[in-house]
Amino acid sequence: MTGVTSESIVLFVNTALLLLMCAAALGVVRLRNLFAVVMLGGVYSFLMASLMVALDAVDVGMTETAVGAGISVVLMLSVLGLTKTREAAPRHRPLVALVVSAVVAVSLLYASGDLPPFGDPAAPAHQHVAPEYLARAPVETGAPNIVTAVLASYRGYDTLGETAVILTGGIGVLVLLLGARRRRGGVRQGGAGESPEGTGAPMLRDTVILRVGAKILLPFILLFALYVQFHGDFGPGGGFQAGVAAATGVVLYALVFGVASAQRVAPVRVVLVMVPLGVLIYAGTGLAGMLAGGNYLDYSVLAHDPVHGQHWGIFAVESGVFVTVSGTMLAIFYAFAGRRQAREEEGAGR
Amino acid sequence: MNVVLAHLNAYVAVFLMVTGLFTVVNRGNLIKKLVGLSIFQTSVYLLYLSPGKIIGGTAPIIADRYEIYSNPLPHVLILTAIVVGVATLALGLALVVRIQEAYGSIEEDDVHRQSAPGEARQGGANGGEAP
Amino acid sequence: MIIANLPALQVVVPLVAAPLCAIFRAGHRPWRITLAASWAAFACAVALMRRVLDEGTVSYMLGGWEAPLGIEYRIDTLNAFVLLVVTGVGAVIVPYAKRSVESEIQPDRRGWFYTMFLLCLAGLLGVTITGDAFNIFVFLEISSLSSYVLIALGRDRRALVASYQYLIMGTIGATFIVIGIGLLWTMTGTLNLADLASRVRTMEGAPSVLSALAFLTVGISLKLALFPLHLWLPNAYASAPSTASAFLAGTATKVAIYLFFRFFFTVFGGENFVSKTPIPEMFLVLSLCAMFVAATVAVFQEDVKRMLAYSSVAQIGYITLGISLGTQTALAGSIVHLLNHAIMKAGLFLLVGCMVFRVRGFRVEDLAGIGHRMPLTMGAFTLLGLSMLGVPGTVGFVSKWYLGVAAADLGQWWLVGFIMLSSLITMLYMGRIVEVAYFRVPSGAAATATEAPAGLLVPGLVLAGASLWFGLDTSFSLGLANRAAAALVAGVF
Amino acid sequence: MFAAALVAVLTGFALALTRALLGPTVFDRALAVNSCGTLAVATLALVGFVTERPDFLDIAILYVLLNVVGTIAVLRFVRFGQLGDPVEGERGGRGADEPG
Amino acid sequence: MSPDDILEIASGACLVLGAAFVVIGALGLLRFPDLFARVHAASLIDTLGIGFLALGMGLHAGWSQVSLKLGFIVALVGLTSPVATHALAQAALHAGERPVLRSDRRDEGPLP
Repeated sequence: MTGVTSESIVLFVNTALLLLMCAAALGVVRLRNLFAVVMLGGVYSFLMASLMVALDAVDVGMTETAVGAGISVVLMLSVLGLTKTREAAPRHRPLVALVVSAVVAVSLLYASGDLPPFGDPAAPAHQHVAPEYLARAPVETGAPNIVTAVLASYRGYDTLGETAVILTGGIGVLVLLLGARRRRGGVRQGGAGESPEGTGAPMLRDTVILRVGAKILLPFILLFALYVQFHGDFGPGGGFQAGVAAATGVVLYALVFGVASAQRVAPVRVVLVMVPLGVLIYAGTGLAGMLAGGNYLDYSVLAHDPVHGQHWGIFAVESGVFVTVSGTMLAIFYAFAGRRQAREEEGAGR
Repeated sequence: MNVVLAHLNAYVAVFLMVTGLFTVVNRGNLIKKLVGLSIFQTSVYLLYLSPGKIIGGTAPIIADRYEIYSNPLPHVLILTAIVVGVATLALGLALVVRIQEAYGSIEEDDVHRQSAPGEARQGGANGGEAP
Repeated sequence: MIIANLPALQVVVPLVAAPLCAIFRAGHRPWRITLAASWAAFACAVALMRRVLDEGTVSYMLGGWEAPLGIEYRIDTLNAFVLLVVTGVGAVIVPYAKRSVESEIQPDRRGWFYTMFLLCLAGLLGVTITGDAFNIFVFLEISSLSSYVLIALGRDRRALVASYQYLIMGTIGATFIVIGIGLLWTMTGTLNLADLASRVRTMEGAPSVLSALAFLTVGISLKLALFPLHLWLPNAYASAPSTASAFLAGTATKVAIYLFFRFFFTVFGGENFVSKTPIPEMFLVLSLCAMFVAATVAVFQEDVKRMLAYSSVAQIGYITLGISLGTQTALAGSIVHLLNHAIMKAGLFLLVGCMVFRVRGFRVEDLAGIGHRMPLTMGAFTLLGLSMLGVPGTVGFVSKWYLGVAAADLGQWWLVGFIMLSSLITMLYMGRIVEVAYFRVPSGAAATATEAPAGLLVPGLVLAGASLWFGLDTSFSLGLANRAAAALVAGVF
Repeated sequence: MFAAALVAVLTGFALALTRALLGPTVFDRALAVNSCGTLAVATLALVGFVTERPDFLDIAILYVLLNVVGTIAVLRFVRFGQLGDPVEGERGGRGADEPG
Repeated sequence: MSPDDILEIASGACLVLGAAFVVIGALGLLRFPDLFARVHAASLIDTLGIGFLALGMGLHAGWSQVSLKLGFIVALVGLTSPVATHALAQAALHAGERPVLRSDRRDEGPLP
């Protein structure tokens, strides 16, 4: 395949995916059955993931995949199970919304005339900083995947912040959904909502194919998560993607065999420790660099050879990310999936 | 490459942004608002990633066979942005669940209608939360 | 080693303490960790300020990578000042938090509450100290997400709605900021603020840069609750737990204002920005609207915390007024008012928390006669109220004086009139509380109330004392503010 | 050839998406979305080949693995209306729960 | 013609075949009258479509890690999709969806 056709194909794929995304987004916005919205949201997400890969952002594509295919769908559906799936007809007049949207659109379109054309190698963004990363990162960190090198080392501090964001979100969910057991019986009244058909129905575990399938699949997912984690220096992947994948594996187990069984595999107590532990690992690696005489998060001083030190540092922080992300994703799932039961217990206690 | 195609990514990003923002402002369903917010956030991914692409370039994973690589910096930034988006979504959903439990509805109008009376005279004589 | 790594420690200390709180959740340990971390952060800020005064701008390369490649911490007088304000408010509030949290938060959530508090602190400090545009966004989100949670833990179910509203508005704001930063990156290829500044100034008038400025302005305005975008703030501050209200009111909007200073003056260059966009005029109008409309709304509030929240919106108007004038004197006024507002709003919320602790009511009427039952609390409250009015001898006087002088220098005497007029409205709502507290007969719970426990009362008194101290000894507040304002006007970073 | 296949797959995607948007029942949408998932895998793989970096199949694999979980979640939701353990049938279901 | 050329041609043929199945399946998904007919069309994509596409890609790549991964993908899609669609159809039947039969069509015909 020659370069020219490859380029035009990329352009074609780019255009096609963009248009499909617009259609999916319109569908998501227009539909009022929230269950359908969630499914279409999934389509939107993997269109986005494909587009990211077409735009050469393989690591980002993998992240969007990990998030969009598994965990978002699961989260949204858990919430729909606790609320309701039908959106009321809009009663607002759209004037305010239209004005706000129009202003944003105009000011961005105004800017877009100025932006460099798509794919232009001469664009200013490609002249500064980025070429330095491409030239120096493989030499200085030993990681062929520049994104991993920049993520974990050059801009490692952003990633520490990112891990802290996950911690914040995770603990926020826990505070809101787990801690309420012994309190405020008063809030429950109107909240019971429609009881879903057949809560007493057998679980999915009674489907033999699924049970066997889940048992085969679970080790594969965990194994693949490890592969994504450790292959992150050389290919797309890293702690975040691996963490989400591992957590999704346990979620699969929970969906088929029940949350209670999953909690015997991955106990709540362990998960709750994992959530903050990863941030500590990450921040601790930074402190180790400081103790070894470098700046905060300087990995070069961690070993005699700077490249070696970088290697260890990147490994350590990626593990930290993995621990926090997998713990948080699981904790969030437990919190949402166990909410009904928590409220039921709360009711029984009164 | 004509003008539209050259800026198509930006136009679509704007379209998605506006779609999302419109949903957030206009819709009353709290879950739908969060969905709109997600679309709004994802449009930013396009805004960052599209200028990072170089035609004829390849993914920024160094190998001997390639010379031109796309810009790795936006990839790093958007990875962070995705994570922020997920955390925000999860937190928003948790709030929605709690609001459903406390108000029995996730429609903005219902919730505000229940909140409005006694808004200012909370506590004291009226004796706390009493719908 | 500690001195060399001070800039990193400033943020890392609370950031490490936060997960520790989440691991050791039982008993008083989270509070002790929080206390240690917040005081350590304050010590860091003091030491940093000394370093900045000695050496000038301090630059710290995280990961040891030089600036545009890695993330840089860059601290000048303005940063250091804001860091000092934020950590100071944090350090004063944590002792208060112990009793307050015990009375407002369920036992099994307390550890997590402190985790969120520390993350919020770390996020705010990270936004303030960093010299990297995208890093601002990341830490802004840490602080925002944690403040959504802090607010949601508030007194009743309306806290949930307030938190949700804030989440939506806050996320839109943050996304706007990201869009602005993205446009800047697309046009320059860099994210480092100092590097951006040198490149952006060569491309003034470019549509993309103007658009970036617009997005940043709207995004930051959402975060700081500039007048028409303030709708999330009253609900959020009114329903949050006392500790969270006081902390957020004292710090969160201040950090957003700092971002305005940084982007408008350092990155876009003051002159450039002031002369060539309609933003100063817009800000002038919106500031005046905030000063009058929000203050008038505050007069009619029944709920004391809501009244203070609306008053926050009004007070922010003074600070943005200084930004819109753009002269060195005006900016110095703004910066002092930032300090003033942080001290008095945190103090007022703390003192209201004390009264609520005893009276168990949030309405103005519930405070009837409380001035006689809780004289220290109400005395400090009155003092802070006077500072908000701008009575000579308090720090509020200094800031309003400078704003007035700046307006007069520009020949805009009518603005001086407006500033004085809006102080009258402030007097209306603060006066209402004071009147009720001193000149009504105590009723209900207020009749038997006594001073709140020392742990709750002392932090409020300290802040009241601080407002008096900084009003009398202006060398700290004004000296630093003038230095910072001079650097801003010169566009030096 | 890869290009032609990619065009075909994207066309198929468009058709399936149309079905997902048209409905009419929620099951039609679920079916169409499932097909979209399969086609997304094909797209990811083919884009890898077109850009001559087929080692990025990792993303497709991750997608397939995780999509299973998403699909099962959807099935569970369709069957039970929620994802948590059933609450009312708790005691009845417990017995069957134990052997695993 | 060298073995390589033959492989290339075979690969191309498989790709075209797979592409054809995908398009046909998707057309059926869109055009067929009821859910149960659409299930059949969809299964065409999940099995033959993706199978031939993967075969085509695998022949191009030769014996390597890539073809192994492709095989894995095909196996997974082939395993999970039928289960999912089957469960879906069952749920639909349970929920009261009925296949549209030719007799129904005739009844429906004259109606507007």
